[in-house]
Amino acid sequence: MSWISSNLWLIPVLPLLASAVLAVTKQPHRRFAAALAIGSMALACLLSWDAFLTTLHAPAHGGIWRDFHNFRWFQMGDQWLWLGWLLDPLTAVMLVMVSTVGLLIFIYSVGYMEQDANFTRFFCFLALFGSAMLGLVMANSLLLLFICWELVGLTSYLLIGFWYHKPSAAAAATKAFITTRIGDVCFFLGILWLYGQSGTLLFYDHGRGCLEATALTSMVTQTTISGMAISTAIGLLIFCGAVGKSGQVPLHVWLPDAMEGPTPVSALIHAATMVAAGVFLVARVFPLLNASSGGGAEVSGALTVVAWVGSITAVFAACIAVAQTDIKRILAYSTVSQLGYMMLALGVGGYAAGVFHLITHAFFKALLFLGAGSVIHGCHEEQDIRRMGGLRKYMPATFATYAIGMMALAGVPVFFSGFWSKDDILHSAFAWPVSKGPFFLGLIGAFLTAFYMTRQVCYVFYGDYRSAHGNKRQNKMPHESPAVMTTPLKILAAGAILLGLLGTPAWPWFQDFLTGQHATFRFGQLFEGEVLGLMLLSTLMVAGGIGLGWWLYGLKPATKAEAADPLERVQPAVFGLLREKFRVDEIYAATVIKGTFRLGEICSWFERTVCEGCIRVVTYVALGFSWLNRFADEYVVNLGFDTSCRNLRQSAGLLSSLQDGQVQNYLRVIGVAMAILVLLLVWGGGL
Amino acid sequence: MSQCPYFLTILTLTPLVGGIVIACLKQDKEKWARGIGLGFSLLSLASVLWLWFTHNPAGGLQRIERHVWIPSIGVEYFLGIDGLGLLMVLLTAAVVPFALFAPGPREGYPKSHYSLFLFLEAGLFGTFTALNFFHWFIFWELSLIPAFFLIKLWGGPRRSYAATQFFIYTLVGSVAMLLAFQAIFLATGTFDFVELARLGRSGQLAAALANRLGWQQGSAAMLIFLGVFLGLAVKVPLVPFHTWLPAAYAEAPTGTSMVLTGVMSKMGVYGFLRILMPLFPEQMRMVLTPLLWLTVITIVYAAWAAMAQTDLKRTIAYSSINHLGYCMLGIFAAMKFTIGEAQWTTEKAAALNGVLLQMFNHGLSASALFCFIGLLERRAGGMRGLNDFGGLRKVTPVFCGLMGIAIFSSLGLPGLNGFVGEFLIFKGSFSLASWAAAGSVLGLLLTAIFLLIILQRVFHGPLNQKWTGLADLSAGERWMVSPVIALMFLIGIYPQLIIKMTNPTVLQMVSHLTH
Amino acid sequence: MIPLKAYLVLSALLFGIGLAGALSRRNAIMVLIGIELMLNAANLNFIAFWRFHPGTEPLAGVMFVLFSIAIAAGEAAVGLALIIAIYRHYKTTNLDRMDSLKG
Amino acid sequence: MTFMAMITCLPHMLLLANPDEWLVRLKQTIVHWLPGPWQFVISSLITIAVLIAVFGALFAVATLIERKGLGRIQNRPGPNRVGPYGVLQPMADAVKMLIKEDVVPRAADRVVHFLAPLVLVAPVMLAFSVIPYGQGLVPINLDAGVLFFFAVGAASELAVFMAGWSGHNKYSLLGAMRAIAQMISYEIPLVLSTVTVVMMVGSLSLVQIVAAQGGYWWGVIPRWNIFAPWGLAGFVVFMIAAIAESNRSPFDLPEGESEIIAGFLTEYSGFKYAVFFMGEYFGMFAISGLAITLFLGGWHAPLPYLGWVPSFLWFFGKLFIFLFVFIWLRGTLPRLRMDQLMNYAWKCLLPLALINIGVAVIWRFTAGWPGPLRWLVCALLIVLAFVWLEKTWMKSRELKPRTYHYAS
Amino acid sequence: MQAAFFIIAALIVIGGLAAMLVRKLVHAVLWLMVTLASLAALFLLLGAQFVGFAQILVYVGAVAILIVFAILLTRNSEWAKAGRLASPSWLVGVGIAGLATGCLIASILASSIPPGVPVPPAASVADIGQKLMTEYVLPLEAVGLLLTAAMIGAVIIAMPEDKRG
Repeated sequence: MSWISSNLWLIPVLPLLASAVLAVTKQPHRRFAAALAIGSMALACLLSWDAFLTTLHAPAHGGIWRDFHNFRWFQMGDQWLWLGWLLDPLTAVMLVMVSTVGLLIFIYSVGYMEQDANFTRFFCFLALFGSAMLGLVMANSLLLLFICWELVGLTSYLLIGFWYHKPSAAAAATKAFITTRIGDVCFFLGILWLYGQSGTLLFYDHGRGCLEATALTSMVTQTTISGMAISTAIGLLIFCGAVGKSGQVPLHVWLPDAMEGPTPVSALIHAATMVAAGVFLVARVFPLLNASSGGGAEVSGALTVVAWVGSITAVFAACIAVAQTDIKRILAYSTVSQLGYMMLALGVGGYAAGVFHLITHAFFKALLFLGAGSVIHGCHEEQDIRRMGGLRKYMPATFATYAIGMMALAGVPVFFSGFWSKDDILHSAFAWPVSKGPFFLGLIGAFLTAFYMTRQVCYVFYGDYRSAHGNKRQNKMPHESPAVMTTPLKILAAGAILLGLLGTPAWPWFQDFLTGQHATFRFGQLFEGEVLGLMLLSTLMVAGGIGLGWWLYGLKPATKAEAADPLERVQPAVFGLLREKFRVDEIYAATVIKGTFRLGEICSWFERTVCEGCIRVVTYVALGFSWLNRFADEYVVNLGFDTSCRNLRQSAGLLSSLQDGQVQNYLRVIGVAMAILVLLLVWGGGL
Repeated sequence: MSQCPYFLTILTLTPLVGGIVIACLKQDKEKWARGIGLGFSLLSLASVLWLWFTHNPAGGLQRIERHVWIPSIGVEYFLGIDGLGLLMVLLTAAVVPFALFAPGPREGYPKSHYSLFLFLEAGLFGTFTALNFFHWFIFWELSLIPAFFLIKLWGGPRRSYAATQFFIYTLVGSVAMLLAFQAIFLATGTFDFVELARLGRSGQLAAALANRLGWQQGSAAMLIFLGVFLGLAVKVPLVPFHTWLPAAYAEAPTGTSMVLTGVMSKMGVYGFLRILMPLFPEQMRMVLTPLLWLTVITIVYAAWAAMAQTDLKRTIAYSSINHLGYCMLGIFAAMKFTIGEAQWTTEKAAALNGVLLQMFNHGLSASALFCFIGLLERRAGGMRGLNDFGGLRKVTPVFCGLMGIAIFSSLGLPGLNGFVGEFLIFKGSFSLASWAAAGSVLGLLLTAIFLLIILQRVFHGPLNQKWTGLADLSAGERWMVSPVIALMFLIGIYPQLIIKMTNPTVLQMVSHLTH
Repeated sequence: MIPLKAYLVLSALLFGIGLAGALSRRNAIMVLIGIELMLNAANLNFIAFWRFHPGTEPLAGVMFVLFSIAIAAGEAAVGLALIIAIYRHYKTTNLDRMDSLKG
Repeated sequence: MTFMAMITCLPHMLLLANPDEWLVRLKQTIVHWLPGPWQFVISSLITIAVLIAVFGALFAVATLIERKGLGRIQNRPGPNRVGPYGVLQPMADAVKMLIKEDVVPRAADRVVHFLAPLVLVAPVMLAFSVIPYGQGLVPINLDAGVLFFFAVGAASELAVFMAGWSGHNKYSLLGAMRAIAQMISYEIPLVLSTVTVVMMVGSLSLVQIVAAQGGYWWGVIPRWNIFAPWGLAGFVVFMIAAIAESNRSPFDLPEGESEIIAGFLTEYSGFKYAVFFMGEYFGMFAISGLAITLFLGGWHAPLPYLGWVPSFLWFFGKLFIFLFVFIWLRGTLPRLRMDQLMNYAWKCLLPLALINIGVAVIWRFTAGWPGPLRWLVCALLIVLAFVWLEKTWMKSRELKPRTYHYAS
Repeated sequence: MQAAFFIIAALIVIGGLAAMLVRKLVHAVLWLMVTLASLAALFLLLGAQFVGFAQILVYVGAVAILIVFAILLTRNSEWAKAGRLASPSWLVGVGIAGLATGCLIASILASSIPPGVPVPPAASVADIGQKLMTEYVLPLEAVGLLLTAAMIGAVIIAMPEDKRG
């Protein structure tokens, strides 16, 4: 248990402290904020590299070396809830990638956010994001991972909606958060189920962890009512979380809109790290997903789903990217498709290939985004590629780095990392026993990627400047970004090139490192029939894509911003559909969002009418009874009583006339009475 | 000193005395009234904190005060406090001063406003410490009446309708409960909860009820159970009985709605935990599925209804119904009959711990939200429509930041207090009643949606020209809110502080359940 | 000698005359006179029975008559006072008009 | 035929020692000769005739004496034109009365007008029938003599009313009302004083009362009631009431010439006026007769040794004294005012009479005491009562404004 | 004796009838006095001497004057009654009286009273006094009280309101 593994928690805590301090500091302390954020990130980066080195030198005695440290969070009945952090090759690699890319983006954003009023708050959020991402990567408990996962979602929300006065940004932020939240909800269910089944959420806990054999076997054997193995079901639920976070097909809608945020944000979060978190999650719980009843021979259902979803997303996103006009949106869709590739890799069992592609993609996609950022910065916040053009003259450095990034992404062979990682993925896709579908989709994706990247480069850098304000006005001409922005570009460009070498088939160091095998030189591997064939095939695809792109856009660059896109002229209907992003947003808006609000309306309507209604009914019933009571009282009692009184009075009237003061009447009555009395007494006969 | 014998009675009486002192003030002394009100509530907060720290978690019922009150009808003055009661008392003691800090009543009779507030607090303390039905019911009603007047006198435009509806609804419920307890008294001859719990556990209660009322075994106890259930369900608004809540919370003045949502709704859940669960375990299990259905509906329906509201307060009102739905989910899940494996006890303990935590957290976050809305309303001159504002972040960044934290806490964002409670409840209920938990998770999503809509509509977007002059939080207001926000972070990060106290009680409850 | 029946018949006649007068005359005082006649008829009866059938109480009849005469005198006095009072109120002694008790 | 009977029985009478017996025996002899049923009728007719003759003559003499007496009192000779010293004046009056025209007012109620004098005189006549003129000389010896006397006496008020009313004259009616009020008021003290005597004697019959007054104390003072304290007081009250009863002198308000002409007699003239006048005198004689029998021992001689004188002479002697007293009073005392008269009756005489009864009761129960002490005590009581009444009476004499009770 | 009875009886009946039928009130009173006096005579005839004299004293003496005063005070004496003498339903009154007397007479005639005339019982004043003072002393006191009350009552009733004080 080396020092670093026991103090691994320092890495996320440092940026967290920085963000806490920055949250409290006032706006004008810009320099202090930038320094604190970058400082903490740099320290985290150093520690990450240290952790990476320790994992390198760790004694790999069979299986993957891992060192974990668990601590108790709070009591739950008689059990404690354990959390912990873990150091293993995957964590190391991710730590390094996140901290390095993060540091570079921090430095870049100092320049980029120069004029912005909320400078300190930006860095506070960035630091918070950094700590969350680092925390996520090294979590040994699915719960801690989930916590960091949610924090990452929060920071992405805050950063997308950073320019909150723009309504589109606010909407995008909310949209992002909610869409990821949908994924998180399923992920949460998965966690609960897992906790329920395995009794613990720790990945590795000296054999008791949920990813360890005992728990896995128990989960595989049990089946849910629908016949699916529990592990598959849990895997799928967790994969939903990944889909949400990494913007796979059904839940990808938030990623393009997330471009509303500042470009460094897009670069850091929506290109390199956060979106990769989904892939990392799948990688982390790979043993669970991979656990299949057939004892490894049979491919587990979960992974099949992952593969198919990945491949479909790749192609789908690539098609849309072809028809986009906003520079950042193109890159966003390219990220979605590349993530699709990673999921494809993991789905087909290429665990190492997926992670390798993740790392390489992080670097060149960050490079592309930062390049786009400097382009936008140069063109005075102009984002529409149709209003740019001929920038290679004005921004040579940016053009150079951007070109390198483009080639890496497209997968130009040999020199660029993109080629190797993508090739590795295709290789493992090819080897997938289930079906060749993903492999072919992968090829199509590669072709499309190359095509839309060349289209973008031609639109932006070739032809002449098609500024919305007309060419003549001098001060509006694009200008090169300052050094603080271009240096990170250069570093990333270098990374984009060199990283490829780590995972070439010849020397698959990276893959071996991840899988815990000893990294050995297999030079011959390179030329082996199948591998070579694949490499040639992918080169062919890339060349075709670039050629087509250059043919369509490079030869006759558009002169006017309003000029129709050449592809549009060829296939207007398809192109329109693609530009409208297959109208997925509209569909969602029409169905899901409108549906929920409609339901809300129904509920509140139900609330008002039914509930209020029944209360009103009760009150009316009560009123009714009281009215009835009054009615009875009025007509039955009063009326009856009054009439009887009147009758009584009248009869009394008659009687009273007997006693009306006429004395003689009385006497007459007495006389008669006396006569009768006498008769009775005398002749009554002994009454 | 720690064993001061009459501590709980003194605790209950301090706010009462405070209320009376304020009532005796002259009419126009608004400042004095507020000062004394705050003083007394802070005093009771201090004493509760002292109570908290001297409470021995594993000690079960402590500070028991037992005096014979009316022997002929078995009524004793029986006070006692355990984890559950302590938590609730702490919540009351925390929320009431916070509510008093909140913007005061608009106009009119400030004196009686604060005295009613303190009477309400006294009622709440009494309810949470009483262990004999008789004076538990008295305090139950004592807390109801000031609330009614507070809504009626200082409420919003349709206050009398809301107040009356609130009053009659809760009254009908409590009458049903009273009748039920009369029957229980007739059958068992005692009102004491602990005693009744013992009878309930061993099934004697149901048997006694049956032979007393002459019906065959099940239905007598079931009827009594339903009576008490109705009384409590109205207080915890389960869906069919919740119509009073939105109106009451929306129309109540800020301070009152804070206490109403913060503590009053918890009385219902407390009632479930203290009365219904121990007394009628069997009956509850019998009707468990419909109850679970009811809870899921409460959660989902309330969330959906919240989305459609335009008034901020009504949205938060519906959200509090939603959150309480989670508590009910936890309770009903814990009630599920299990074959007694050890593993289930942890699940149940988790669920109940979650319920307690959720009650406490929701109390904090909901009252904080109402406080913020109250502040906003006070600044905006009574306007609190969702679409009345826009882009306030530019004008009031601190206000927006703090309210954002409150929103995210009630959203259930990990790292803040909301998450821990919900996680525990869902952890417990998922394994016990998985379909209900799955259904309720949808509630989480919907809560996120409508809260973020609020955040977006109110704070983000272009600044609404009307509110350019809006003032940000003053120093006083910041100091008022910061302790609660700090507490949210603290519980979010280290909930063991609270669970340390409540866990033993929960374990005891669970052991009673699985007898 | 004069048998008892003769006296009784005489008193009955006197009584009848008194009654007829009291019933038919409109003037209040005439009614009073009629009543006086009736009373005296009764006294005659007493004395007649005292004379013919003294019975156990020899002087009962005489005593009775003495007291009856005394009371009749008182009654006449009060009756006339009433008539005077009524006259002052009604300004007439005609009995038919005095029917205000009708109510 | 009756003359013959008288003569034959004359020697009978002479033989008897006592002249009273003589008269009685005379009557019996007359009656003796008559057949059964008629005997009673004739004897009563004889007594009636004797009474009328005696009192008629007395009436005539009385008028003469009165006029002569008044004259002498008023220092004038009185009627002396007719007969020597005016002795035949009554005859002249009688003739005048008979031949004077009897005027009856047109609106008068003829029957009642005509009956009034009759109803006045008849009862007084009846009153004479019960007074014992001499020993054995009592026309009817009723054991309820006093009651009979007052019973018939009561009819006079009715007659006065009939007289006053029948004339259809306001003044006569007013006079009648006054007379009736006076007579009723004074009848009560009259009756109460007789009640004292009746109580002491123990019997209502006058003969018994006279018999009770026979004998003499210490041989000299006759046992007349007057010599008893209650007797004296009773006599005084009786005499005052008697004067008022017969509308004489100080109480002759009803026919006070100066005020209401002749009171209830204004409408009368001629024979009816004479009859009224006669009735008045007869009333005076009857009431004095009663006084004599009650208080002055009736026909008893004042001194024992005067016993030989026939008893009826004593009776008529005392009568003449009374007559003289009446005339004397008439000549000297002024007339009383009506309210004084009424007050005097109710507030002075009536209490005195009641107290007198009280004293009589004491007298009766102190029989055992020695004579003078007993006499002194009772006398003292009566004097005290008299002085106290006198004082209150004096006090009330200040002239208070006259209040009319009934003439509203 | 026979003749006296019949004369007196005739006097009584005629007096009674006259008293009832005569138009003028004063005449009626006088005729009443005639009947009462003759009734007193009848009493004397029957041997009740004390009662007879009491009758005369009370009725002829006091009651007559009383009624006369009443007549004068109620102004009935001046003018003869112009209107009807009897009340409109006088026939009914007479009828009822006739019926009553008829019943009485019928019952008397039908009764079985022996015609004999027993020896007249002694009714001397001393006996009456003795009886009054011993056996009937309570009624005597009561009558005394009654008469006083009647006197005071009559005075108060007859007194005009304003004087009543």
